[in-house]
Amino acid sequence: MNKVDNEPSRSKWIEWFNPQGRNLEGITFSLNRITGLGLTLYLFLHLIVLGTLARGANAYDNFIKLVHNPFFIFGEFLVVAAGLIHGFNGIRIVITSLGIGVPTEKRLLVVLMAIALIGTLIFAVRMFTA
Amino acid sequence: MSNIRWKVTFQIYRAKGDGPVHFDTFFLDVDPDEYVLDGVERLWAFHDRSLCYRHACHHSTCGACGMRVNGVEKLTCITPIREVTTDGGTLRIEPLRNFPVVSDLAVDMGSLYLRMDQVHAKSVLPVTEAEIEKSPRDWSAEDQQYIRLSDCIECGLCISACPISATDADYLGPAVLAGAQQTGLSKDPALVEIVDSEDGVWRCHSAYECTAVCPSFVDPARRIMNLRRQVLGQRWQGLFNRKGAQNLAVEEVTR
Amino acid sequence: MANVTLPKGVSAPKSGENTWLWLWKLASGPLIFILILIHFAVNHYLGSNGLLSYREVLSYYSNSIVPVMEGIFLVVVVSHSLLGLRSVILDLHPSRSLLRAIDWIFLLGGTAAVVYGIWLLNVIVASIPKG
Amino acid sequence: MSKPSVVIIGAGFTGVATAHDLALRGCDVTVVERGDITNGTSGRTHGLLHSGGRYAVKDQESAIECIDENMILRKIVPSVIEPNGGLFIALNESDLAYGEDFIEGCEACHIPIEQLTPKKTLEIEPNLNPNLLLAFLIPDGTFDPLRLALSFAATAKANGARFRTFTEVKSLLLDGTGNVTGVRIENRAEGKPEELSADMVVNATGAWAGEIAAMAGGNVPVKPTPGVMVAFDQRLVQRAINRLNVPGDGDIIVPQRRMAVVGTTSFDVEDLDYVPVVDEQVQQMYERGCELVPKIAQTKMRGAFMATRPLIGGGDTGRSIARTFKCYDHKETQGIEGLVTITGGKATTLRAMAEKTADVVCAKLGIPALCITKDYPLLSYRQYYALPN
Repeated sequence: MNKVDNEPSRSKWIEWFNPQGRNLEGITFSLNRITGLGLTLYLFLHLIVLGTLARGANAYDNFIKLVHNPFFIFGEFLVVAAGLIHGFNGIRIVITSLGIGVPTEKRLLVVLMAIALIGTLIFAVRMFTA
Repeated sequence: MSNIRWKVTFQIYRAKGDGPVHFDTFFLDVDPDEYVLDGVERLWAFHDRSLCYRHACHHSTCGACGMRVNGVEKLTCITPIREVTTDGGTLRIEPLRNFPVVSDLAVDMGSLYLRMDQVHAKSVLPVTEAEIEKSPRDWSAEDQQYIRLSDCIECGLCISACPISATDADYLGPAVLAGAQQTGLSKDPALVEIVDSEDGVWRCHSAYECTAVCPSFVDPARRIMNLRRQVLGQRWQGLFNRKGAQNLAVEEVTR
Repeated sequence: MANVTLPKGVSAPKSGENTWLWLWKLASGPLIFILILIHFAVNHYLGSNGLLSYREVLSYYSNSIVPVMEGIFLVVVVSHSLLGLRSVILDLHPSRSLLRAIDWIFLLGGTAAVVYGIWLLNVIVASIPKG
Repeated sequence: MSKPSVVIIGAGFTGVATAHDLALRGCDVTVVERGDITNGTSGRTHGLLHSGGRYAVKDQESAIECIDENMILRKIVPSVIEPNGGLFIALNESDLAYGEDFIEGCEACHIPIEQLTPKKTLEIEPNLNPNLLLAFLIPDGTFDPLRLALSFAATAKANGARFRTFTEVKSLLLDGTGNVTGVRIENRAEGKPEELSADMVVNATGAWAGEIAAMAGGNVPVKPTPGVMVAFDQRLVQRAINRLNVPGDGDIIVPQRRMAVVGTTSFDVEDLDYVPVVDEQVQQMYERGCELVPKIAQTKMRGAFMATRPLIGGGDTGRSIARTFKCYDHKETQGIEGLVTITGGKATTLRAMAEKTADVVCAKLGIPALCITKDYPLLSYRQYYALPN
C-alpha cells in the first residue's frame, strides 16, 4: 500500500516509455526518445572506434575482422533501424513544428512510419543474407 | 438509450489524508449508454458516501469530472460506459495525473487555472476567433460582434496525458500553451517571454497525447505548433528590429 | 526582458531553452538526414564490399570533398545529439546548478569530440599515399 | 469587537453569492459544501441567462427579477457570459396567438424585445426551422455554471470568506432551547468530524433545503423538481432559442461553447441524491429540439443530464409553480433562532437571492451595512484557486 504519488516528479520518467493507453504519436514519442539516446551512445562509440584508423592499416583491418560476426551485425542493424525511425519521425516533427501540415499530421506519421518499417525490412534482408 | 443491462466491476482509486492508496471494488448493474460519471455518482449515493470526486455540469462545459478510466483520460460526464468496457468488464477509475490529490478521485487543479491566468488565456472570445487558423464559414459583419465561451474547459485531461507534464512540474502544459496561442503573441507580445522559455513551447515533443484526449475541440498540439510559429516569427523580426520589438512589448505591459 | 506580472503560486519562466537552440536542433535534423544518406550510400555501396578495409577508407577520403563533408556532418550530428540529450534532461526538471554543470560538460565534450574528429580526419588524409 | 460569524451550508449559486454579499458587509463567513463547488443543481443548469421573456406572461415577478439581474450580471461578471441574445420563435397558430400576450408581458416587465421577420431571423440563425412564422429578439444569454459560481466565490474569498469543500453537515448544533448555534461537520477528504459554531447558519442547499431545516425541527415548503437536458455536439445556433408559447418541455436550446443544449422536462422525485436520466425524456428532448432546429437530427448527442430545481411548493406542481425565490427566517416560521433558509429562484437571480438573504441575516445580527453587490465587479473565476482559504 503506497502513499499518494500523483504529482509531477523526475521518477515518473518511466511513464515516457509506458505504452498503455497511448496513441500512435505517443508511441513514436517513446521510440524517438529511445532511438535518440541509443544513437547518441552509438555516435560516441563510433567516434572512439574509428580512432583505430589513426593506428594504421593493421589496427583497423583487425578491428573490422573482430566485428564481422552476427552479434555486431545485429547491433549495426539496430542502429540502422533506430536511425530510420528517428529520422522519419523527425521529418514529421520538423514539418509540423513549423506549423505546416498539422491537420494531416496523423496520416503523415503513418506514411513515414511505414517507410521506416519498409526500410528497416530491406536493411534486415540485406544485412542478414549478405 | 436501451433496456440492456451490463454487469460492470468498478475499481475505484481511494486515498484519504495520509492513509494508504488502495482500490475499492464495486459491482454495478449499468445501462451501457449511461455515462461513467453516472456510475460513479451512484457508487457515492448508494454504496459508499465517503467517496470524493469532482463534478458540476454533467455536459462537458465545466471541466470538473476528468478522471483516468482504464488508463486513459476521459471527461467522465460524456463518456458512455459502452465506449470504455464490455458486459462483465472492468472500469478502473483513477484521478487525473500530475495534480495533487485532494481525496480519492478529486484533484486540485489550482496550478492549471493559475497558469491560464499567467498567459491571459481568454475565457470568452469573439465567435470569429474560436478556430485555430481559419473559420469554417464566413462570418457576417453582424456576427463579428458576438462573443462566446472559449472551447477550453480547463479540465486538465491534457496535462494528465502529457508525458512531459509527468516529469516537469514547471512545464506550462498543453492547455496553457494553447491558451497563449489563442491570446496571440501579436496582441500580447510580452507573452513571448513566458512561452519562449525552458518551461514553455519548446518542451513539447510531439506526442500529441493532449489532442488525443481533449474532449473539447481545442486540439492543443496543433495550437502549440502554431504558437511555435508565432514565437519564431517574433524572434526573427526581433533580430532585425531589436528596439522596435522591445518597445512594443513594454508598451503592451504598461497599457 | 519585458516585465510580466505573475499570479501567486506560479513560477517565473526559466531561461534554459530558447528559440535559437531549438531551431538549431530542428534544422540540424534534415541536414543530418541528407548527410547521412550520402554517408551511408558511400560507406556501404561505394567499392565492392563497402569501406571494410583500411585501403578502401583511404581511397574514399582521397576525394577532397569527402573530408569536408564528413567534418560538417560531425559538427551537425554532435550538436544535434547533445541538444537532444539536453532536452531529455530538461524534461527531468534539473536544478539550476546541475543544468549549468551539464551545459559545460556538453559544451566541452562536444568541442572535444569535434576536435578529435577533425584530428582523425587529418591523420587519415595525411596517410593517403600521394599521387 | 470581532466580526459576527456566519456559516453557509451549500456552495451552489445561492451559497457562493450569499458568501460574497455577507463578506462585503463585514461578516466572518465560512461556506461548507459536501462536494466541490456547484456539484448539485447549480452546476447542471443548462446555462441560460434568462431575459425574463419565458416568464413574462404568467410569472411577472420572476420575469422582472430575471431582466434586472441579467443586466447586472453582464456588467459584474462578463468573463463567464455569452451575451448574444435570444430568440422566441413561433412555429404555429397557437404560438402566434401567444405572441400577443408575450409583447404585452415583456412591456410590463420592461424586457426590451425586437420583432424580426422570418427572413431576417433565418439570416442570423440559418439552422432554425425554416417554417418559422415570427420571431422576437430578446436579451437572453449563456453563462458557464461552474465559472459563474467560482467568480462569486473568488471575490468572497478575497474579502475574507473561507470555503470548506468536501465537508458535509452531519447535524446542526442546538442549544438547550432548540436554537441553532452552529454545525457538526465531517471533513470528507480526510474523514474527520468537527464542530463549527456560528452566530447565524444560512441553509443554502436549494433542493435539499428541507433536509437541513428538518435537522433543527423546522421545515421549508421546497418542491424538488428535476428536469432532463441533452447536449448536442455542434454549436447550431449563436443565440438562445425559445419556443414562443407557454413554458413547456424541450422548448429551449442554449448554445454553449461548441454545443447546443436542449432543455428541459419537469417531474417529481423521491431520492434527491441520485436521480436517473430517463430515456423517454431524452428522446423527447431530441424530438422537441428538432422542431426548433431540424439539424439536431443530424447532430451527434454529446451528453444527457438532469438537475433538480428547488421550487417553492404550495399545492402546485411542476410548471405552474412560480420561479421566484423565498428567504425564510426560521425564528418567524417555527420559532427557531439562528437559522435562515434561502431557496427557490433561478440561476440568473443568484445575486438578488443573496441580497435578500444577506438583508435578513444582517437585520438579525444588527449589521447596518447595505448591499453593494450590484455595482461590484467580480474577480476572475481563476482567482478562486489563487487566493488562500
